[in-house]
Amino acid sequence: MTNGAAPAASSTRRSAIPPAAWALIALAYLAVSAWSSVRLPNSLFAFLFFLSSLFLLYYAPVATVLRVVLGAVALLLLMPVIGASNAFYLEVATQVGIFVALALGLNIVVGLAGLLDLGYVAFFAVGAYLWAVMGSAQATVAFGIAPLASWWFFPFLVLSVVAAGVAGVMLGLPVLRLRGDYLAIVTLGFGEVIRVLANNLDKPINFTNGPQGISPVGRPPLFFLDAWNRWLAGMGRAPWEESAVYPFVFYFLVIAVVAVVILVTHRVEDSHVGRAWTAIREDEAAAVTMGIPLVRMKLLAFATGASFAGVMGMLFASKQYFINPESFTFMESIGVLAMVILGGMGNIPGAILGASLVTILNLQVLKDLSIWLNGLRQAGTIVTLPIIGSYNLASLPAQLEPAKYERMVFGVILILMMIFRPQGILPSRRRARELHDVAAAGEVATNA
Amino acid sequence: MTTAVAAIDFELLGRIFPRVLVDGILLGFVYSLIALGYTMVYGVLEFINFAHSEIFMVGAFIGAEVLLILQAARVLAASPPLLSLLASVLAAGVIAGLLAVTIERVAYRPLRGAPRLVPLISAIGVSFFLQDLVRMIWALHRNAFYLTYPPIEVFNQRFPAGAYALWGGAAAVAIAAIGWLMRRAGRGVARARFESLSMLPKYTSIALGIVSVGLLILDPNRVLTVPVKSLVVIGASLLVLSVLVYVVNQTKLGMAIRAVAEDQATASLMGVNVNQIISVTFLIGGLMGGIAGALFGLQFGTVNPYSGFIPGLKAFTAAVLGGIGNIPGAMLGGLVLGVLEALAGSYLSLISGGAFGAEYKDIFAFSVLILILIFRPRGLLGEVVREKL
Amino acid sequence: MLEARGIVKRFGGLVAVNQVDFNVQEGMIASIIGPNGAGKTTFFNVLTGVCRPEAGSLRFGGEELVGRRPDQITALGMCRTFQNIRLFGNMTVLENVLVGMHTRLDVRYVDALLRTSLFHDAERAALKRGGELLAFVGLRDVANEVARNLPYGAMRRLEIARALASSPRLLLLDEPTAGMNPAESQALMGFLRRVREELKLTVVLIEHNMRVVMSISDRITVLDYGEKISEGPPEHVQSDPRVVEAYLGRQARAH
Amino acid sequence: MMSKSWGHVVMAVLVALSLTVPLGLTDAMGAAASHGTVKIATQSPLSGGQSVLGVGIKDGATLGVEQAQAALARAGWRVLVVPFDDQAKPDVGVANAKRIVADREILGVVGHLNSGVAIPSSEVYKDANLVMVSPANTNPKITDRGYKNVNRIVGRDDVQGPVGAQFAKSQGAKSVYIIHDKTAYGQGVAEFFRDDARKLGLTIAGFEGTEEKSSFDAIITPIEAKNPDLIYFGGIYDQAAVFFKQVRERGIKAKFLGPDGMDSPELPKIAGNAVVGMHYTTVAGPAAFYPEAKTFAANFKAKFGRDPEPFAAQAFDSARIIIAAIENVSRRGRPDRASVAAAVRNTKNWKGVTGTISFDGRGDLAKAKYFVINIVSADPAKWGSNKLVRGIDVGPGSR
Repeated sequence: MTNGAAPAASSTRRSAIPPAAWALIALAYLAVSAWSSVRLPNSLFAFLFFLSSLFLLYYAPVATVLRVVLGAVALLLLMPVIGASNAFYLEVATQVGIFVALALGLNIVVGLAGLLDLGYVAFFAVGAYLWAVMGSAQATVAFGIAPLASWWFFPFLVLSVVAAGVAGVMLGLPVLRLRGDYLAIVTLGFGEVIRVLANNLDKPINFTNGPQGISPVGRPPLFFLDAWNRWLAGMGRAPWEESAVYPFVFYFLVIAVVAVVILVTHRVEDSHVGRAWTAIREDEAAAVTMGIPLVRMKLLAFATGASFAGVMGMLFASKQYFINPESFTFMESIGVLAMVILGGMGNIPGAILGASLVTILNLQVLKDLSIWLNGLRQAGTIVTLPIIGSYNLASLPAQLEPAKYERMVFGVILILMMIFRPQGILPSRRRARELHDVAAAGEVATNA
Repeated sequence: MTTAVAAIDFELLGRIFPRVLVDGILLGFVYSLIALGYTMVYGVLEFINFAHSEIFMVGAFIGAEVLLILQAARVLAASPPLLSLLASVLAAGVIAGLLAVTIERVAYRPLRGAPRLVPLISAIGVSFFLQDLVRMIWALHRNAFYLTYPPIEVFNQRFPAGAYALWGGAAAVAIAAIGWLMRRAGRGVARARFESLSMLPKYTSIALGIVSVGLLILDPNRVLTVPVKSLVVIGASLLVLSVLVYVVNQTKLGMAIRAVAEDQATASLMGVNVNQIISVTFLIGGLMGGIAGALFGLQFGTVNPYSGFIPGLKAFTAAVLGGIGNIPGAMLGGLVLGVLEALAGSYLSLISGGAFGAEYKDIFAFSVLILILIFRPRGLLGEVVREKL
Repeated sequence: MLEARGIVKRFGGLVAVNQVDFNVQEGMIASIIGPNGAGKTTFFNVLTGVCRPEAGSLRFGGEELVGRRPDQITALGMCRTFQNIRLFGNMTVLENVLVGMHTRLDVRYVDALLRTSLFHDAERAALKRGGELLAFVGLRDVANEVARNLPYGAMRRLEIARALASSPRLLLLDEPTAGMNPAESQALMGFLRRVREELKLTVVLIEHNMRVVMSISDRITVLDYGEKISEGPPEHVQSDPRVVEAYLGRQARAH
Repeated sequence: MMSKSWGHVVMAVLVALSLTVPLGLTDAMGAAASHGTVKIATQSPLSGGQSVLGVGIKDGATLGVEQAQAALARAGWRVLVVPFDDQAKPDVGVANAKRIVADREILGVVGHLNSGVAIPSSEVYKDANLVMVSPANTNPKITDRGYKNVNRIVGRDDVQGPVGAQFAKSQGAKSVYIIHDKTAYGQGVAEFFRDDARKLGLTIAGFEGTEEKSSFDAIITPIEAKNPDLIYFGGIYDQAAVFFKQVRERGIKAKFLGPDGMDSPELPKIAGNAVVGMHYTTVAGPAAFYPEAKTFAANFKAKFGRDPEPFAAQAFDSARIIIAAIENVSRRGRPDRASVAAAVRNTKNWKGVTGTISFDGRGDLAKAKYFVINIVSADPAKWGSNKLVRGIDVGPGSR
C-alpha cells in the first residue's frame, strides 16, 4: 500500500507521541501478541489480539517501510508459527484470506462501479469447478482424459482467472442495460443458474458429478518436500508429512493471491479505470456524457471482480479436497456482500476488515461464545443476577442450546452495525493529491 | 448413464397441457400475492425489503397457530370453514403487518439517507434474526420445527372446473356486466371512485373469462379439477389486488402514499407525515405478506422457519418481472413466473427424454426473466422512467 | 462545424423536436432560447447522443452523429454540461476533471495494471492539465475537496471544467446561469468569453437569462413547441414578433 | 477528519484488548478444562433449513453420552458433549474440524449430516487420528477412502437402494417413478434404486430430481400421465410428506416407497392419510420389535419433548460406540485418539438401538439388517406401532 492509502506517516498528524515511540509500541504489540498466541494456543483473546495487531500496524503513524516489513513478518513468519501451535488458527487465517479476496472482487463491482451483484459466488464456483474437474479423476469421467498432473495447478491459477473473467463478461453482456435492482435480480438468477447447473450436470454427460461432488481434488505439487525430508533424515529427524505441510502451503498461496489481488485492486482503482468506475457509480448519465464507454467499463468491472473469485475458487477447491454445489449457494453471495458493505464500500481496507470480521465472527467468536455457554450449562453453573435471583443454567430447556442460535446473533450484529455505522466501519475516502508544476494560469474571478 | 432416447410422445404432451397450464396459474397466484408486498414497499421506498420472506413466513406460522388453537379448542370442525380461514388469515395479516412496522421502525428508519445498499444488509440481519427467533419460539411453545396446518376437509376437495367451464364463462360475463354498471353508476366527482371500485369485477371477470375459455378449448372432455383451496387463494389474490389498487389510487391515504413515493421532501412540505406514511406502507405490505403466508400454508400444508426464503425469492423475481413498484405488474409477473415454472417442470423431462428434468425449472424461469428484461428493461408493466438531464 | 438537418424527436405522441435545422460555425457562441418545454434540452440530448432522433441528420466536423453513443460523440470533440448540475458528488474536484479526460488518455487497462511508463506519463500529464483547468476556472485551491461540498457557483464552474477536460471543440452548456444572481451571471459571461478567446472553442448555450443571451451570443435560435420559430443575431430575434408572441402571449394567457 | 479519529479509537480498543491477555484471560475451552475430562464433539447443521435433522443428531448424541457416561464416570472420567454448527457448509465444517482437532480433550466426533461437509472434514480428523462415527452419511466415498478413523453406522446408498428395489419388485410393481431431492443422500439412494430396479426388470417410468419444497404440481402432472405402479422418493420426510400428500390429492393410486429419510412421525403428521400404507427401508429397528429402540424413543421424548428425527437413533448409537471404545482404552490409562479410533474400528457385535453393530475394515457396517416398514396410521402418536414387513441381512456394498 503506497501513499495516501493510510493517514499515517504524514507530517500533518499532530500526535503527542513521536513516530519513533509509535514504532516501538507497534513492535512491542506485535511481539507480545504473537508470543501470547503461541503460549496460549487455545486462547481466543490472544489470537484476536494478534490479528488486531495487523490493524494497529496499519493505523500506527510509523514509516511505510517499517509498516510493510512488520506486516510481512507478522503474516509470513509469526502467523505460520502460531498456526503450528494451533492448526485451527491457520485455517481461520486461510479462510479470512479467501474471503478477503472475494470481498475485494465484489467491492470492485458493487463498491466502485455501483453494480449490485447478488450472484457473485457463481464466479467462485467457476474457478472451483474448473480445477476440480480437470485436476481429479472426474476428468476421466467427463472427458475421457487422464487427470492433469499436479504441476498443472500453477497454469490453472492463471486459467481460472481467465475463465472467471470470461464468465463475468458473459454475464455482463446481456444485462448491461439493466439498472439497480433489475441488475440485482438478474445476477441473482445467474448465480442460481450456475449452482443448479453444477448440481445437475451429472447427466446426460457427467461433468460435475452433481450433488455427490468431486473428490479428491488435485493439490499443488510439493517440489521441495522430498529434498527437505532427505535433509531432515540426514539430520536424524522425523520427516514432514504431506498432510501436515499442505495447510501451510495453502496459507502461503492464499496470502500470495491476496497480495496480488490487493495490488491489482489498488492499481486499477488508482487509475483512469477506477475513476471511470466511480463516475459510473456516481452518475451513469453524466459519466457517459463525459466520454466514458459504459459497456466496456462495466464489463471490465465484472471481469476484474469475477477473476478474483475465480482464482480463489480454485484454491478453495484444492484446499477443501472436495467440492459440491453446497458451497455455492445464494447465501454465500449474500455473505460476501455483507462483508463489503459492513467494512465500508469502495475501499480496500474496508473490504479487508469486513471480510476478516465476518469470517472470524462466524468461525470463531460466535462458536466460542456458544461453546462457553454450553460449557457453563453442562457444568450446571448457577448464575446470580440482582433482583431476578439465581438460576441454574443446567435447567435451561434443551431448545435454548446456544450453538443453535449463532446465526441469530450474527443477524443482530449486522443490524446493530448498520444502525450505528451506516457508512461501514471504514468508509471510503477520496485520495488527496498534490498538484505540482501547474503553469500559472490567470485566475478567474472567484466571487461566486 | 444410459438414457434411452425415446421419441417424444406428442399426444401425451398435448394431453397434459391444460393441467400444466392450470397448475402454473394456481402457483402464479401464490407468487403474486407475496409479490404485492415487495412491490408495495419498493414502490414507496425503492428498497428491496429482504425480510419480506420472513414476514411472510411469520404470517404462515400465525395462520397455522390460530387453526391449531381452534382445533385444540374443538371448534375447528364445528365452525364454518370459511370463518376459521378468515380468522386465521386475518390474524396472520395483522400480526405480520405489525411486525413489518416494527422492523421498519427499528432496522430501516435509522438508515434512511444512508447509501442504498445499507438497509439491504440490515434487512438480511433481520431475516437471520427472525428465522431463528421463530424457530426458538415454536421450539419452546410446541417443540416443533414444522407447523402443519390442520386439514379443513372442504378445502382439500377438488372442484370439477372443467365441468363448470361454461358456467364460469357465464359468470365472467355477468361479473363484467356488474363492473360495467359500476363504472357507469358514478357521476361527477364520484366517477373515478366507482371506476376504481370496479377493479374487482374487472380483474375477476378477465381472469374467470380467460380460464373458462381456456378450459372450454383445452379440456374438451371436461375432466379437469382444481382444489378448492386454490380457488380460495385466487379469490383472495384478486380481492387483495383490487383493494390495493383502490386504496392507492382513490383514497386520501393512497394519495399520500403516492406523494411520498414520488418525492419525500416535497410530500413533507405539503403536510404529509412521511414517517407515518412509510409506516402505513409497511403495515400494508406486511399485512399482505401475512395473508399470503397463511394462504400459502393452507395451500401446501406445512411451514418451517426457513420456508419463506424460496417463495420470497420467487415472488421478488415476479415483482421485478412485472415491473417492480407496479401493483398489477406484480400480479402479472407472478402468473408468468408460475406458468413458466409449471411448463418447465412438467415438460423438460418429457421432451428431453430424461436428460434434463424438473430440476432445471428455475434455470428456465430465470433465463426467460433475463430475456424479458433485456427486451423490456423495466419489466412487463413497468413504466420507462426517462431520466431528466 | 455542427450541422443539424430536419431533426425530429418524439416521445410517444408528443413531438418534442420537430424538423429543426441548426448550424454552428467555428468560433461562434450560439444560443438556443425558448419558453419552458420548448424542447431545448431534448435538442441537446439529441446532439449529444443521449436520445436518438426519429428523423434528420447530424454532422459534426464531417462525421455523422446519429447512431453514435454519447461517449463516442464526446470523443469526437463535443461535450456538454447539465441543466441541473450532475457532478460526481463523492469524487474530489480534481477527480471530476480527470474523469472528463478519459477519452483523451491514451492508456489501457494493462498499462494501469503494470504501471508502465506510458501510464505514469499519461497520469502526470493528466494531473498537470487538470491543475491547469482548475486554475482556469479558479478551483485549484479546492482541488482535493469532495465535489458535493462545493458552493453552487463553484459547482457550475467545475462542471464546465470537467467538460473542458475532454478537450472539446464544441462546448454545449445547458442553462449555465440557472440559479445565479446577476453578479454571478455577469462573472460567468466574462468566463465564457475567455473560454472562446483563450481556448478557441465554439459554444452552444441554452439560456433563460435574456441579458446573458443578448450580450454574449453571435446568433440566437428560438424554439417553441419543438419548432424553430426564429433565428438570427440578437437584435433580429429581439424584434421578431413571433418570439414576442411565444414568450408574452403564453405568459398573458397563463395569468 | 473522521478516519483519523476512528483510527485512534481502533488503537485505543486494541491497546485495551492487549491488557486483557497478560491477565491470563483464556478462552472458553481453556476455562472449561479440568482434570479427567473427555469430550465428544458433534458436527451437524444447527441452523438453517436442515437444522431439524442436525439438531436431531446433536440431541441423539447428547442422550447417548448421558446414558453411557456412568461407566466412564466410575473410572473417573467426566464426559462432555461439544456441539458444533457446521451450517451444512463445507468451509465451516472444515474450520470446526480444525478447532475440534486442536482441543486435545475431544476424543471422538459424531457427525455429519451432509456428505459434502463430512468428506472434507474427515480429511482433517484423519490427520489427527480422531475417530468419526457418522450417523447419516450414506455416500460410498466416505468409507471408500479407507481411513482408519472414519466409520458409519448407516447403510450405504448402494445397499439401501437395492433393498428398496427388491421390495418394490416383490410387491408386484411393474413400473416405478423415482423422485429425489437433489442432495447427495437422496439422489444417491434414488440412483441405486433405479439401477437395481432396472436390473430386476422394472420399468423406470421417470427419474426426476427437484429442490422444490412446497408446490409439486408440475412434477406430479407427468406422473399422473405415466400412471406408475409405485413412486419412490429418495429424500427426507419433510419434502416427501408434502409431495405424497399432493400426489394423493391428485387421485393417483400408486404405492409409495422411500429410504430411511422417511423415518419420522412428522411424516404422517404432515401428509395425513396420504402415507398410510406406504413403506420405507431403514436400519433402525422398529420399536415394536426392538425394546431398546422403544426405550430410546421414550427417553428421547422425555428429555427433548419431541419424537426423535431420522438419524437421531444412529447418532445415539454413534456416541455410545465412541464412549464404549474410550472406556475400553481407558482401562489401560489415559485414552489417546489413535487407540480410541482403533477400538472403535474393532467394535464387534455391539448391541445398539439400530441393530447389532460390527465394523468391517473400511468402517462400514460388516453386516446390516435392513427392515422394510409399513406405515399403519395417520396418527403420529402411533408411529411406534408401524408394521415390520421384512428384515433383510446385507453385507456392505461393493463399489
